[in-house]
Amino acid sequence: MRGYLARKTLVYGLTFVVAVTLNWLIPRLMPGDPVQRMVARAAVQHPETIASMTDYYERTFGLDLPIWQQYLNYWAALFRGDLGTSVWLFPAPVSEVVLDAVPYTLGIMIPAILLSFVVGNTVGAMAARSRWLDNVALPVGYLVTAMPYMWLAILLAWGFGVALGWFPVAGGYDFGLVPQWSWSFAADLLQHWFLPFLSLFLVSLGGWAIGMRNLIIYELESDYANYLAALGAPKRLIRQYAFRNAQLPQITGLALQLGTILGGALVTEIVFAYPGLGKLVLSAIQNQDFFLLQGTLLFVVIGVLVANFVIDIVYVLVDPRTRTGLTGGTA
Amino acid sequence: MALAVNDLKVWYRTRRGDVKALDGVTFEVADGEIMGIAGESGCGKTTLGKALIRLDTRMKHVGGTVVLDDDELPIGDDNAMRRHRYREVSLIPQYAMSAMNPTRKIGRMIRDLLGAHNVRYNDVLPELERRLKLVGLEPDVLGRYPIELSGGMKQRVVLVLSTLLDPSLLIGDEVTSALDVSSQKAVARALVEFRDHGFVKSMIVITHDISVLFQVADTILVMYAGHLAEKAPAKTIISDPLHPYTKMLIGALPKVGDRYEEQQLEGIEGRPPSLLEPPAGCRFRDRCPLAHDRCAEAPPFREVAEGHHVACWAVS
Amino acid sequence: GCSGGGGSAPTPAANPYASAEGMDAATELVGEYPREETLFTSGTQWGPPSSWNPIPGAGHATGARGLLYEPLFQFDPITLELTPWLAEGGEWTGDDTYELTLREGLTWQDGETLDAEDVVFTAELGKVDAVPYSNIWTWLDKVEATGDTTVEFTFSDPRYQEWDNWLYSTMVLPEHLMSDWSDEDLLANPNEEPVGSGAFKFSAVGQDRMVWERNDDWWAKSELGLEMPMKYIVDVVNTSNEVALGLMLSGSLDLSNNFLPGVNTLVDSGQVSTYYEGEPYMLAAASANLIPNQTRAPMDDVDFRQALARSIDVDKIVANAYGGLVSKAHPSGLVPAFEQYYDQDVAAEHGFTFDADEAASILADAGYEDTDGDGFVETPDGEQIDLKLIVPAGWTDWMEAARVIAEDASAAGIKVTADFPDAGAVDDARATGDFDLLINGNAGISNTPWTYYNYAFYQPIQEQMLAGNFGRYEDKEAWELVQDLSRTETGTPEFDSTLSEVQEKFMTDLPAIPLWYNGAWAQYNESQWTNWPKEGREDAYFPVMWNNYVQMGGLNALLALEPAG
Amino acid sequence: MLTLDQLDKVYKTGTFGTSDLHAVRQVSLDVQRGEVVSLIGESGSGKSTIGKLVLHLLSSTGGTITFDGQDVTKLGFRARRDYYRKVQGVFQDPFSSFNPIYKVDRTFETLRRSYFPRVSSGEWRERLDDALAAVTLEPDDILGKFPHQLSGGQLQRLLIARALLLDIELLVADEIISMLDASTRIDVLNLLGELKGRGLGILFVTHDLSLGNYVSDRVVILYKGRVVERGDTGAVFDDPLHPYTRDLLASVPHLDRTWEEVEAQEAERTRRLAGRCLYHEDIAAQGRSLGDEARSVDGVPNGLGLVEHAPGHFVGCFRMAAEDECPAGPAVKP
Amino acid sequence: MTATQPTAGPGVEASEQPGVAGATPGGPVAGRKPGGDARETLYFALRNPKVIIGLVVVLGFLLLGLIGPAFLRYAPMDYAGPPMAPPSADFPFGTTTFGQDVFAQFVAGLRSTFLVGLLGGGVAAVIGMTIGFVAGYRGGLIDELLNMLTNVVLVIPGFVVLIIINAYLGVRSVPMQALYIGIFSWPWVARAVRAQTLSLRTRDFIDLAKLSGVGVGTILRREVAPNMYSYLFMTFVLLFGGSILTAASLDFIGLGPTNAMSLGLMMNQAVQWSALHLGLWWWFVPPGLGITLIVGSLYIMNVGLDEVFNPKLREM
Ligand SMILES: Nc1ncnc2c1ncn2[C@@H]1O[C@H](COP(=O)(O)OP(=O)(O)OP(=O)(O)O)[C@@H](O)[C@H]1O
Ligand SMILES: Nc1ncnc2c1ncn2[C@@H]1O[C@H](COP(=O)(O)OP(=O)(O)OP(=O)(O)O)[C@@H](O)[C@H]1O
Ligand SMILES: [Mg+2]
Ligand SMILES: [Mg+2]
Repeated sequence: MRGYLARKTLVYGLTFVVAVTLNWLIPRLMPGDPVQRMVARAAVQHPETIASMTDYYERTFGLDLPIWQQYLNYWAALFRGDLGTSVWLFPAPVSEVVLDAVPYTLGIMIPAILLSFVVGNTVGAMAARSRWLDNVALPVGYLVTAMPYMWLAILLAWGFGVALGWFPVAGGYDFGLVPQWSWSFAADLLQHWFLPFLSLFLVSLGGWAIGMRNLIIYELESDYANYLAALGAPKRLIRQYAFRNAQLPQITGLALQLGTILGGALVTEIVFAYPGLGKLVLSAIQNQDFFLLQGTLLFVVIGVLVANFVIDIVYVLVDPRTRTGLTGGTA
Repeated sequence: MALAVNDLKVWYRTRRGDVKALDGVTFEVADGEIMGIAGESGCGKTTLGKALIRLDTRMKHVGGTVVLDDDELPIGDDNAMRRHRYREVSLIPQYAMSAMNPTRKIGRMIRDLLGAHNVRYNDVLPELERRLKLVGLEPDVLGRYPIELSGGMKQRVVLVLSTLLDPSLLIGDEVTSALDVSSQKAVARALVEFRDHGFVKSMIVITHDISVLFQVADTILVMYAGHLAEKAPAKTIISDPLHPYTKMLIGALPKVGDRYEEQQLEGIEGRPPSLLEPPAGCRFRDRCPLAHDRCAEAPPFREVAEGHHVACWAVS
Repeated sequence: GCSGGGGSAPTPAANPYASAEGMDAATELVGEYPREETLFTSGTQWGPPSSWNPIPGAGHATGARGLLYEPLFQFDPITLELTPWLAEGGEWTGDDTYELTLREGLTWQDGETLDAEDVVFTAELGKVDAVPYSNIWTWLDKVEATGDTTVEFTFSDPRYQEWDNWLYSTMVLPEHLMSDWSDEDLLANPNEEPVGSGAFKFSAVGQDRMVWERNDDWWAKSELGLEMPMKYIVDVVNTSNEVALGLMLSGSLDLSNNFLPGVNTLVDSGQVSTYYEGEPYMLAAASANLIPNQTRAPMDDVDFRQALARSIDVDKIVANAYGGLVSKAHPSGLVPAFEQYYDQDVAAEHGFTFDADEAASILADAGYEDTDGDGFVETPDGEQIDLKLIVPAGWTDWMEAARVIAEDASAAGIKVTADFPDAGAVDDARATGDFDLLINGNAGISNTPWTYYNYAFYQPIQEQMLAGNFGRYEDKEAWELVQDLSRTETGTPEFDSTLSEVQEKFMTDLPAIPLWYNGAWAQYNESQWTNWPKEGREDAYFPVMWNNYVQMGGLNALLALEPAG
Repeated sequence: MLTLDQLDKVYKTGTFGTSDLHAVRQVSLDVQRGEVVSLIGESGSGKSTIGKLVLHLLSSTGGTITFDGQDVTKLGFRARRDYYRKVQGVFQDPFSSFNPIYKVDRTFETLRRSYFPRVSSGEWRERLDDALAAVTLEPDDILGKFPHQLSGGQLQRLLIARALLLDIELLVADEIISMLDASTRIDVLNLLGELKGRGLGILFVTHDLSLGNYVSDRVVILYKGRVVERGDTGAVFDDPLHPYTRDLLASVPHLDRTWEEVEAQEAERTRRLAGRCLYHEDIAAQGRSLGDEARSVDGVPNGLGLVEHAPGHFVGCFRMAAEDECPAGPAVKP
Repeated sequence: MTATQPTAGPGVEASEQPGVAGATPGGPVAGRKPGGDARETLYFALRNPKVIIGLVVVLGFLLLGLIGPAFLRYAPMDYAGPPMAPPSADFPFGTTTFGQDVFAQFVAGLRSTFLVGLLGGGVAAVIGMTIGFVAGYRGGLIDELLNMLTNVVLVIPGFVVLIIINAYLGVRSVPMQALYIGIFSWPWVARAVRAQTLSLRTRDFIDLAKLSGVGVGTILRREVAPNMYSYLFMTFVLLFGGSILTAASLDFIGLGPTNAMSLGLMMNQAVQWSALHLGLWWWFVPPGLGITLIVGSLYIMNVGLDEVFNPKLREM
């Protein structure tokens, strides 16, 4: 287990470094110059004014130092939790902007991932035992999985929001409300949350169901299942075992999927104008706010890394095979 | 009489037709008897073992009966069979290495399995531990995962687990094949011991290694291409086989003293017939040096001496 | 939830940004903005508000200029009148002195008096380079408070047009709060506890909204008898057209100040209303110009520019891309508010209109011919012409328009393709001159036509062009004319004649090709608030709350609203 | 002809090869022309690893392999091809030795393309027929078929025929009969015997002692990657010296004696030896002390060699000192 | 990159589980019936309704995209008819706010969609397979490094990176987009291929090929890869669908090709021009439905293929 975790940690550490470095490179590689943006925004024309403003913003964004120092400073600032200053939302600190958006994204992602995982796996397991259900669930599952995230979101917004008017189609909570601890506010929050959540939930659902169905079929064919059956174990017990074992690859799959789901969440947020990271990323790009983009991406990467790490720990807990030190030799 | 199999036919469904893997076999296994089954690969040994406990989805029961302790086993009916499994017929599978759920502790799995048979784990725990000791395992294996055990250990755990409810009949399929000689010996001996202790009444041991059978079995049944060829006490099969196939099979086995330079053994020419459309009559006909016209008709499996059955026209 | 909640004014927490999002600070606030006392508006704010510092020209919460801080004068783009606001009045007491009188009883929201010192402080801030209006000090000599309410400005080079502009576009700042700001603060201090003098105070802020609360101690209540009808303004951050439209249709939004595609059909069906009942529905806010980069061939050739201008069927853009929501631009480039300044004779003689045949003949006369038979003309030197028209990705109406322009130009034999880089890339290209053609609408409505021509002819050509003349048109004479215009007082005959000369220069040289007018996008949902500005109404003000437009009618439009029912 | 000297193989396992698995330790042996040498040991004792080292499918971590005086551990791609003209291998699983998606002929085609690009089709066919005849296969029964259409015995013989096409001098046969049926096994064994008669040297890897005994001239007993005993087949089988060898022999299921009978005989031998360690005794008799040689790696002494207890009959030991307990265990468990 | 992984069969995920590498249950290699059964495969493929349905739908759309433009009166961008017209005989899918023919756009969009699928899937397949082959076959340090690379790319949220690359390079053409997508969707392929290669590498026929003096490249090409064709094909099908979905997402958020029509772009424009609120459902329903049907059919076809290649599933 130690070896397993050590290896994972190494991968995560490496990914982190790569991600941070890539991140740091973004504003330096992207076309357009943040300083220029700030100056241009002021729409001044005076040469001296331009020069002094340019100077000022260069200092503010730390772009006046030698490149290696910028890189080191970046790391140092990172550990202080300082992600720089937003260009678009100047002078708001990026970390604050990002932190404000994070709860919304997590708020739709975590329930959607967990619920779709649980429900999907359950449906898949059921499909694996019933031919009827299989014939229905499988094609439906595939079609749902094949839907572009935003299209499902658009349809939901159109159907439940525009046509039926049951749910609002924009914002995190009603514009007439002030955030507070109250039932009416919570209900409103929930109402705004529901459609983005639902679209993400639905799209992820099919994949899990199908994966589970296939895995269970494999598991039911496995030796231990046959042995249990030969010893007169009821189908229930065998299914229970198969389900449990089939969940392991599903959990790994979950780790693999995180990035993708996140992409979906971003797009979904955009459709529903939900004030999460997705909208932030898009705005950052549209406004060439590299520092915000940088910060958001970093946050996202760290989020995915942490989630992956958690999944790996969970994995160690549920799969004894990881604990025996049988980390794969190459043979 | 513990087990009586009468004209049992079990076939595999395939796209190209039925594979007649078990095509009318009749034999008995007495109380306390360890019967070994030997034969070339693909002759139906495993099929026979499975037929007695659980047909898989591709197998179909075409005919014949199996009577265990005066009860007919409903082998074609999976649900009805469930009642008989484990308590009456039990199995040590060919794949003992992977027979246990990799993600459950062994004790937990036994508890679940016993629970499914309405037996309280704690009631049998002392007996379980006693038997584990008997096969040289510490009771703490119950708290371990299968992957933490070596092959021989797993094989022995499966042996204990499979016989925990003292079944009348235990079927062991290639129980020792994957093991090193020393583990092989230990497991084989444990089998005999279990019979001696009365944990199981009778046993069918399937292996292609006849020398192991010679060590553990009371009687040996030789199969050929879905048919029975010969059944006799182990010593007799080794020293006085009657069926030409058995003779050639035994003759092809080098003993530890044999050397190529001194005495060249001979194999059996040819291959067994396809079981998809097996030829009528004696299935060994094509490879048999004694074959004659009569062999176009299937020879009956006759008792030619006390406890010695042979299916060959050439044997009187 | 507790509604109503009059009384205790919320004290903004140290970091208002956190306070609105963090639930704890919010307990002090009202739970819900009562619908009948709240105006919901959108289309002005494109990102989470993050600054309330009115000094930089942009980047602060919209409303910081106008609602929170106030200028000396207001300007009405419909009547073209400058009305005293914080100022009681002002006049030129000499050729180069201007005397300004403040009203009595002006107060800051924290109770301090707003007096002449604040105005002097504001003007002198311009001496700091980084302050956007620092250029006034190239022609302003000195500022002096001559009394509590009087200020005297002395000019080295009086530029009347530009001065008027300064008077209504500069916010008077509180000296007692900002005098200790460092030069850097002037640009970068988010001013999170803003204290202005205006009708509204900072109330709350969120990712997706800015909330203003009525300043019940507003000086204008007693001084001018003005009463804001709404207690709150919730300015919803604009995320996209379709979101805004959705909110608008559901009645959650009273005023939307952005382009809502297809809104013409909704006006026709009575779901929303606009300034005009029919086409063009909106007032014009600025002209959208096709900017040819005149440092590159063949855009440096005026004949080519003339031909290009004539090849574009603007009516098609107006009808199809905009659904009639805009109107075609006058060849002078001036918005219809300046209709009185249009020199129709010049326009008749030099102005261009869509005429593909004429475009072709101009091209042919100037030596542009399709020598290689690819359907597109080459330069007289035989060089291939392959121009790229850039428009920011995501600016859907302009993208569609650009496609039409490219199509039309190509049909006339000028090979143009539309390309949609990021907004930032377009900005960079524009600033550095690394483009062939682009569309720009930076010069909006103002107090004077001078603004537009200043934008079109601006000199000198610098490495980076940020305020105008993006096409880098070089002509000394033209620039002199524009400067003369600036130095001339409105209403004088010299002003009109100079303006005519400038217009002629503009139409003959075409430094920029005016195409259509970007609308002063404003659509109203009248279910909560009525008496919106409409054509023909007496008190119809320019209904736009954009940054720098509040003092150009937005505030008055608000004041005129009445609760429905 | 083939000589292994102090051969070592360490597998790197774990992330970036952080942990070692010492699979073969200090193995020395030799194979002469016309001789079958059996490598015998339990699973994991390193038999296959040695086979693969000889075939240059693995690179060794120490020691030398010489073939006719030439060190073959460091051959380049080209030199290796020449080496393979003389040395070939056949492996345990006949079914996995053929690519299941191709007809069996392809194995020969590959060989031809590599080694006999200039041989005409007709001549090739002739050679092929000869080789097949040598392994008693009918070309018509075999060629043009897929591997799953043939029996394991046929496939194994095909592989031997493939080796024969090259006119080889040494064959490494790794458990070539363990997957075969009793009835076909003996044919393959007999074939080996016949090849030996033709002057081929064979390194025969097996865990089955009765088979090892049947064809081989000399045997090498491996335990945990080390040679514990080595000598003429007869000598080793009749008079096993090392406790591990004796344990192995006692565990073999015989066809003519029961385990009880074998054990009785073994117990007799144990009594006779009375816990003596021949290796240490011999070392002491030579007047040597183990000293530095007894350095241990993973609890297994590495430097310990073998002593020649009887002419041509070598024995090794796992104990550093005669009093230690033998890691291979007592010959027969009490 | 979207939603493909969970359907990639258990072989994929299981491969990273320590201790079970190579022992994946019924992975394509293990589950595949050995031996030149191309005909049998075809037999099952042509009788598998899932394969047939999937293939028919995909090919139907492909055909429409290929030959459709020839029969259209309007180019996708032409202001062809009255604005906002609902579906009619003239305009089967209605018109946009500008009066463009939605059907013409749809047909043009299909082309980009297939191009993106083909190119993006192709690039990802090539990279993934190359890395998987090399890592699996070479082993050792190279494997560790490539594995590390794979894991790093896997963990980095590809979509976000894609957004950035797209914004950064600003080259907005369909092939470029496909290229970027391909560059970020290979890791799971590499993993899966590596696992398969690992298990194939230990097969004796690889050693035998080496003994025949065959070089590494040839072995990979002629011995390893052909054994995985079925698997590689299925992988490609999944990548194809995934690329289409990813491209649609990119197009939708405005990072699509600037001078071409695509289904994602249609949705983007529909939404931007308020089709939802103006009730122009015919503008945004067809492109999404088209993508869903194409990708869904690909997925269903993939299940069908899985069943064809994998007898165990066929039983279900
Ligand atoms: N699932 C199946 N479908 C079709 N035929 C099968 C199936 N399983 C086994 N058979 C065929 O049935 C026959 C008997 O197989 P069985 O497994 O009983 O042989 P066996 O004697 O146990 O062989 P081995 O010694 O190799 O285990 C063989 O010819 C085999 O090909
Ligand atoms: N490629 C490899 N990487 C790491 N360890 C290996 C590798 N191949 C073999 N080993 C290990 O080396 C040791 C010797 O293996 P080898 O295959 O030589 O044994 P063997 O005697 O042939 O066993 P068997 O009878 O099971 O074939 C074993 O512990 C095995 O696990
Ligand atoms: Mg079997
Ligand atoms: Mg081996």
